[in-house]
Amino acid sequence: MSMTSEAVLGRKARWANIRRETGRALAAALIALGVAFIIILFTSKAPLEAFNVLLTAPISRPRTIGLWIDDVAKLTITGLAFSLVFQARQFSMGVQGQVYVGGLAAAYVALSPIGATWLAIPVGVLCAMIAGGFYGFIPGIAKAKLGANEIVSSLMLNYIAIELCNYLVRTQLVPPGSGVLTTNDFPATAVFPALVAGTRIDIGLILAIVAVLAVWFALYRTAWGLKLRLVGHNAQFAEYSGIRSTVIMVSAMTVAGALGGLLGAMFVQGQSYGKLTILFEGGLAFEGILIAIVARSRPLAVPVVALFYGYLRQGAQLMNIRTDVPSEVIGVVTAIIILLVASSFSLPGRKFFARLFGRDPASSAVMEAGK
Amino acid sequence: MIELFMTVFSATFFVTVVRTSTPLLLSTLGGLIADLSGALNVALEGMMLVGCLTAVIVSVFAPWYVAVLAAIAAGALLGAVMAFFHLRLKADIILVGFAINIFATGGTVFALTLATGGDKGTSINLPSKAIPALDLSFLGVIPGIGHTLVQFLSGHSILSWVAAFLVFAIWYFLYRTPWGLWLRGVGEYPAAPEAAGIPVNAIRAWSLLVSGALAALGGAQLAMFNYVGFTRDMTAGRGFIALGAVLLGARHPVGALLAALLFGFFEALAVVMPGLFNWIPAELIRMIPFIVTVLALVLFSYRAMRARQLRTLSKI
Amino acid sequence: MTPLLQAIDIGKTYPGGVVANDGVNLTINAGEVHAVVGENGAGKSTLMKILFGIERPDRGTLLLDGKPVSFTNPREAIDAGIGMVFQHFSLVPSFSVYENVVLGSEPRTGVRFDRQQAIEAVRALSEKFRLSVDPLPPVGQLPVGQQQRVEILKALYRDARILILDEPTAVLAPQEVEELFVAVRALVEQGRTVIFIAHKLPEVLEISDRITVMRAGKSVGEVAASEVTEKSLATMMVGREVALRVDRAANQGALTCEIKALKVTGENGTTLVDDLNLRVHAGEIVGLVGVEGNGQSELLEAVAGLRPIADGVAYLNGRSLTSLSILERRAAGLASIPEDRLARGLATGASVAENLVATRLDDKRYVRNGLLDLKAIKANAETLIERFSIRVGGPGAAVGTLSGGNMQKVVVARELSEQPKLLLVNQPTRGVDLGATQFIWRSLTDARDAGAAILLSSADLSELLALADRLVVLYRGKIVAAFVNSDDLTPETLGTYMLGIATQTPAEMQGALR
Amino acid sequence: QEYTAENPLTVALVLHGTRGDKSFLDSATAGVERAAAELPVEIKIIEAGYDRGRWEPALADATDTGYDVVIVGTFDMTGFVAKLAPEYPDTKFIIFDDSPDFSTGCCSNVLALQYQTSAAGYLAGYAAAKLSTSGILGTIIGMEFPTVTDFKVGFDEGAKAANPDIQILNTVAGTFSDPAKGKEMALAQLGQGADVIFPIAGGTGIGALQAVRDAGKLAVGVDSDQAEIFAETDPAQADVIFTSVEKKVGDSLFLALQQTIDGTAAYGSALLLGMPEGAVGISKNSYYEKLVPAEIRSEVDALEAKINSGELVPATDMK
Ligand SMILES: Nc1ncnc2c1ncn2[C@@H]1O[C@H](COP(=O)(O)OP(=O)(O)OP(=O)(O)O)[C@@H](O)[C@H]1O
Ligand SMILES: Nc1ncnc2c1ncn2[C@@H]1O[C@H](COP(=O)(O)OP(=O)(O)OP(=O)(O)O)[C@@H](O)[C@H]1O
Ligand SMILES: [Mg+2]
Ligand SMILES: [Mg+2]
Repeated sequence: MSMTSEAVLGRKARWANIRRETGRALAAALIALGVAFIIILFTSKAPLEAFNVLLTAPISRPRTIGLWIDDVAKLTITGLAFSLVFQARQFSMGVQGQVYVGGLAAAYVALSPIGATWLAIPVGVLCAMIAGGFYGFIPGIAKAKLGANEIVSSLMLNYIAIELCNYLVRTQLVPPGSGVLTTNDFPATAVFPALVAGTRIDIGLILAIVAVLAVWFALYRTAWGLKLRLVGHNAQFAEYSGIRSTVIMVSAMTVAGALGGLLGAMFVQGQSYGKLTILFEGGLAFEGILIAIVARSRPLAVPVVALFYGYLRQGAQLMNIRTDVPSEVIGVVTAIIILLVASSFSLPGRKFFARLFGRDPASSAVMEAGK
Repeated sequence: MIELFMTVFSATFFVTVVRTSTPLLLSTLGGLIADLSGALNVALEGMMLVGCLTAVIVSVFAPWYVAVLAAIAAGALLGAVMAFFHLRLKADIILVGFAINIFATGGTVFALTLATGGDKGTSINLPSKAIPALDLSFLGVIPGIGHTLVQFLSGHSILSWVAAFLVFAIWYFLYRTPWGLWLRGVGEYPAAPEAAGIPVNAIRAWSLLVSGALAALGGAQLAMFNYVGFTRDMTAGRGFIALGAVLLGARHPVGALLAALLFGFFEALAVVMPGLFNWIPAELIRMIPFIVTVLALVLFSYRAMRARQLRTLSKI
Repeated sequence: MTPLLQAIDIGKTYPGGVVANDGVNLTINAGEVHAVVGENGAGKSTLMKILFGIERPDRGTLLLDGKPVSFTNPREAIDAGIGMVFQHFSLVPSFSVYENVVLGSEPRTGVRFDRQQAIEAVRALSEKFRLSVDPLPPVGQLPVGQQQRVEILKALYRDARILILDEPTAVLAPQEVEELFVAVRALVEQGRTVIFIAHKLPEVLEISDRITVMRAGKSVGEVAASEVTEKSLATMMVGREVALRVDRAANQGALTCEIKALKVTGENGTTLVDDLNLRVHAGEIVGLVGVEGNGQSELLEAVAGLRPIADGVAYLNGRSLTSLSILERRAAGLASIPEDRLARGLATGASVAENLVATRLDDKRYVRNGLLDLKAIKANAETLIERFSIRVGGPGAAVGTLSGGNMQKVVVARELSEQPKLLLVNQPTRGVDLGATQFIWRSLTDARDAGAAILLSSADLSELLALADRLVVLYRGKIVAAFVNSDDLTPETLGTYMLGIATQTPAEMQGALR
Repeated sequence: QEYTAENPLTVALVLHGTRGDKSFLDSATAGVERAAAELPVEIKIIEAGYDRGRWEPALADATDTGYDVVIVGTFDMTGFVAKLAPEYPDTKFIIFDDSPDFSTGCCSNVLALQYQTSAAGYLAGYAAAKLSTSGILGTIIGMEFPTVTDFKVGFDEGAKAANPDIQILNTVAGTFSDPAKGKEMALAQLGQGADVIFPIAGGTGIGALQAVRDAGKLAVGVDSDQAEIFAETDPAQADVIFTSVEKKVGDSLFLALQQTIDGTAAYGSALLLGMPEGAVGISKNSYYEKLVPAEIRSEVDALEAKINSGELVPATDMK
C-alpha cells in the first residue's frame, strides 16, 4: 500500500520536474528572443516585421511548414544517433560521415536497375543503414580492440567520407561527360513519396517517428538497451554483472551509425533532393549534438527538442530570405539562444536568474567528483 | 617517386611544413590546456576564426604585433564567455562551444561587413599587415653547415618560433610549476584541489581564457602569415583537427607538437603531390592527412596496448 | 576556558530539500580527540563540511577561539588552521604522494615547483608524526591505508591545529587502525586537536576523549568516553538497543568450492595470489584474514571471473570455473558482493529495479526474446526492497539517491535474492551503520544456513570473528595460517600471522583446512 | 506590359552563397544592381548561404513571394528551376551559367545564359605561355566541374598553341574558400618552377594570387577584372595580374533584364554567350599594357579576331 502511494508521489514529482524544466526553457527562450530582438533592431530597417518573420514564417505557408517538419525529421534522427552513443558514454562524432556514406549507398541503389522498381526505397534505406552502420562500427571496434580514441577517429572519418562522396560523385555517379557534381534525378520510384503534396514532408517523417519509438523501445524495453545504459552508467559494474561492455559499446556505435546512414538516405532519397549532390548535408548532422544534450539523451525528448529547435532554425532562415536582416546576424542570434537555453537547463528554477547576475554559491566540485 | 623524396627532403618543403603546422600547433596547445583542466574545448574553430578577423582588422590600423595581441585578447574574451556560461551558469561545455562556433561564423562576417563597408566575403579591400618572417641569413657565415642552416631555419614566421617556444613553456608550466600541478589536478580529480583550497573554478576559467588566446594566436598566424587577409570560414576545419591533435598527441605538449607536425606534413604533401602525380584524383590526395591520422591513432593505440601486455607477460 | 571550536545551532538543508543538519551543537576543546557518531545519514559529514567551508550553513554560528567565523571556501578554513580528511578521499590518483601532500601550498624557487624540498618536507612530516609513507609513488597505486596517511599528511603539511577525520577507519585493517591511533595520539601530544567520525564503537571508545552523538540531523548528546559503554552509546545513536551477535554454523554440508594451486598475477606482472589451496563447504563461512593488499580481493575476483586465473583451478561443485564466463559462473550458482559498491557493485545512475536485475539479464523470468519483462523486474524489486528493508522511494528511484548503507543493501539483496551455492563477499559492511550492519550480517548467516558456501573477506577483524566458521590468514598471496573459529581466537593471535611475523606449519593448518 | 518607375519589374536574385566572393556572385549582384539603378527595376537580393539544403527553399520562397523575375545561377539550381517553372507560369526565371533541358518542354518561362569561357581562357593561356620564361605554368582549380574547367581547357590549349613544350601544373583545392590552402598550392607550383599562375578557385584563388605577388611572378585573374579590384588597396597585388579572364555575368544579366522589359528576351531558350557576344573576354587594362609586350598583345588581338570570326574554335567543356 505504501508502495503505491510512493509511486504516485514519484509520478507527481516527475511531472513537476518536467513542468519546471519546460518553464525554465521557455523563460530562457524568452530572454533569448529579447536579445535577438535588440540585435534585429540594430541591423534591420524594419525590425518589427523582421521579428515577426522570425516568429511566424515557418507556419506561414504549407511549403514552409513542410520545410520545418522535414528539418525536424532529420534533426530527430541525428539527435537519436547522438543520444544512443551518449547513453553508452561514448563520444563518437561520426554522424556526419555516416550520413555521407549512407547517402552514397542509397544513391548507388537508386541509380541502379533496382532504382526503377518498388524495391528502390526499402533497399536504398537498408543499404544506407548498412553502410552507415559499418561506418559507425569502425571507430567502435578501434576503440574496443585498441583503445583508439573515438572522438579523433570519428572526426577524421567524417572528412574522409566527405571526400569519398566528392570523388565518387565526380567520377562515377554523374552522367558521363556532364561534369556537374550532382547526379541525375533519381527515378520517381526511388524518391520518398511526399505525404503532403507540394511540401517536403515525406515518408522520412514516418521513418523518424518509427526511429524514435524503436530507439526508445530498444533502450528501455530490451535487454540490450538496459545493458547499454548500464555500460553507460558504470562500465566496470557492467563487466562485473557479466555484460560484455565492449560488445555493447561497439553495437551502440554501430546502431547509431545505421541511424546516421538512414539520415543519409532521407537526404538524398527525400523530397529535399531526390538525387545525390556533393556536400548535401550542410552541417545538419552536428546539430544532433545540441539536440541530444538538451534532450539529455532521452529518445522521447529528442523529437520535442527538434521541433522547437527546427522551428527556430526555419524562422531564422526565412528571416534571412524575406527580410533585410543579414544572414550572419542569424548565426549570432542562434548562438545566443543556444547559450541561454543551455544555461537554464542546468539550474534549479529561480537560481538561474540569480546566478546570471549574482555570486555563485559555494561550489560543489567535491560532491561532483565524489559521484 | 624519386621526385617525391627529393621534394619531401628539401628545405622548401620543411619550411612549408612548419608554416602549415604553426596555426594548428598553436590551436592544439590551446585545446590541450583546456582539455587538461577538464573542459573539452570544441570552440577552437570559432576562436581561431575570431582571431583571424581581429588580427586582420587591427593590423590595418596598428603594427603587426599590436594586431597579434588584439587577436589574443579577442580569443581570451571568447574563452571568458565560455567560462562564464559553463562555470557560472552551468551550461554544458559542448553546447557552449558549439554556440561559440556558430557565433563566430556569423559574427566574423558581420563584423567584416561593418569594417569594410559592405564586403561579406574577404578583406581584400583592407590593407592588412603580415607577421614578419625571422631572417636568420647571418647564420650563413658559419662554415660548412651555414648555408643549410639558413635554408632550414630562416624565413619562418616569428610565430612559428613563438609556437616552438610555447611548447617548451607549456611543458615547463605544466610539469615544473605549482600552477601546472593545480591545473592538471583540477582536470583529473577536481575534488582534490578543491579540498586543498585551490580555487577550482578560477583555474578552469583561466584555462579556457588561455585556451582561447592560443587558438586565436593560431588564427592570427593563419590570417597574417599563411595567408595575409581574412576570408569567411578561412579556418576551414583546422580547429576541429586541432581538437583531434590534442588527443592524438596523448594530451602532452610534445605530443601536440608531433601531432601538429604530422598534420602539417601531410597537408603540405597533399599540396605538392598534384604537381608530381597528376593521375591521382584530387579527392584522394586530400584524404591523405585524415587517413594518416586514423592510422597513426590506431598504430599508437595498438603499440600502447602491446606495451601493456608485454609488461604483464615479461613479469610472469 | 573557551572551547577551541564551537558550532551552535547549525542548520543545513540541501537543495533537494533534505534536512541534513537541524540545530546541531558541537563543542571541541583544544588538545582532545572528539568523536562524532551517528547512523548513516545522521548529518555528520555535512557538519564537517560546514566546519571546513565546503558547505555553508543555513543558520547557526561557528566560533573559533571564541570568535565568530564563517568560511566560504576550504582555503579560509585551512588558513584558520583546520584540516580535513574526507570520507571519500580527495587525492589525484596519477599524482605522486608528495605532489598530493603539497598540492595548493607548494614550496617554490622562483616560479619553479621545488620538488626536492617538497619530498623532504613530506619525509620530515611522516617521521615527526610516525606516518610512514614513501613520498614518490603515485597515490593511485597505494593501498587505502597508505592513501589515508597521505590525506592526514596533507592536513598536517598545512599545519592544521584541528584535524577532522571523517570515517578514517572504515577502510583500514586492524593494524592500520592501531597505527592510525598511534599517529592520532602523537598529534594530540603535539598540541593538535582531532575530530573523529567512525561507525565502530570500540574504536570510538578507544581513541576519543569525548563523544557527540547525532541522530537525524540533531545532536542528541555529548558524553565523556570514559563514562559510556558500547551498548549505551549504541542505544543513544539508534534510539533502541542493538545486538550485534550471530550464531556460528550448526552443521556443514558437502564440499562446494575447491581451489587448487591457484595463482593470480596483476596487470604489471606481480604475483598476487600464489599456489593457494582452499576448500569451502556448503553451510559454512570461511573468512579470509589479512592486511589489505595481501591477495584476498584478488582471490575473490579471480574466482568470480573478474580477473584472469594465471594458473591452477577453482571448482564449483566439481565443475572447473576457469573457462566459464561471468554469466556462466553466476548460472552455476556463484554470487559475489564486490569490495567497492560505487566503483563495481552498482550503476548509481540507474534505478534500483535495474540494478537488482543487472546480473540476470539472460534469465527467462526477466528477459524473453531479448525483451525486458518490466512487470517481473518491478515485482522483483518490490519484493527485495520489502525483504531487505531498503529505504527508498520506489523501484524506479536512482540508486545514487540512496544513502551508503542502503546502497549496500541493494547489492546484498541482488546477490542473495537467489539462494547462491557459492557466495563471495568482500567488505560487506564498510561505512555502513550499526542497524544496517546487523541486518547484513543476518542476511549472510541466513544464506549460510540455507546451504550457501561463503568466502568472506573483511578489513574488520571483529566482523570476521563474528561471522566466520573457519579463518585462513593470507600473507603476500599465500595462506600462512588457518583456524577453526572459537571464542579463544583473538585478534592479537591473528595479527601476528597477518603481519607475517609467524607462519603455521602445514601440519598445524591441516586441521582447519579440511 | 509597361514597366515604369511606379510599376517596376520586380526581380529577385537568389545567390547560392553570399555576396563577397569577389568574382561570380558579386558580378551577378553588380549586374542586377546596375539594372535597378538604370532601369525601372526593383530588386531583392537573397543570400541563400553555403548550405545546399537551403538553396531550394530560398528559391521557392522567392518564387512564392511573387517576383516578376527570379534569377539563379549554376547547375546546382537548374533542377529546382525546372521543377518550379511549370508551377509558376507567370514568373520568369533567368538561370545563368547553366541550362535546363528545354527539350522536355518544361521551361518556356526560363531564360538560360551560358558562357563559353574557354575562348577567353585561350587568349590568356597564349599570353601566359609567351610571358613564361621557365616554360611552366600553373592552374589551381576550386572544384572540378565544367563551368570551372572550361576556363582551363581554353587556357591549356592557348598555352600549347604558343609553346608546344609548355608544361602546365594543375592542383584541385576542393574548396572555394580556403585562401591559406590556395596560397600553399601556388607556393608549391612556384617552387616547382611555374612563373605564371591561373587560379580558378574563388576565395582559394585569392590566396594563390597573394603567393604570386610575394614571389613577384605573374598571375591571371578570373571572373572579373581582378587587377582592378586590387588596384587601390593592394597595388603590389594588382601589379602581377597581367590580365583576367572575365565572365561578364553581370553585364549579361543586365542585358537580359533590359530585354525582358523591352519584351525581346528569348525565354524558353538557352543562350551560349561567348567572346563575340562580349560576355567573356580578357581584361585589357593598364596592367595588361604595362606587363604584356606590344608584340604579344597584337598576336593576342589577332587570335581574338580569328575566334570571333569563327576561324579558330577553341575546345570547350560547355555543351
Ligand atoms: N550534496 C547533498 N545534496 C543533497 N543531500 C545530501 C547531500 N549530501 C548529503 N545529503 C543528505 O544529507 C543527509 C546527511 O548526510 P551526511 O553525509 O551528512 O550523513 P552522515 O552522517 O555523514 O552519514 P554516513 O554515516 O553515512 O557518512 C543524508 O540524508 C544525505 O542523503
Ligand atoms: N547530488 C545529490 N543530490 C541529492 N542527494 C545526494 C547527492 N549527492 C549525494 N547525495 C546523497 O548524499 C549521500 C551521500 O553522502 P556521503 O557521500 O556522505 O555518503 P554516505 O551516505 O555517507 O555513504 P557511506 O555510508 O558510504 O559513507 C547519499 O545519501 C545520497 O543520497
Ligand atoms: Mg558521512
Ligand atoms: Mg558514510
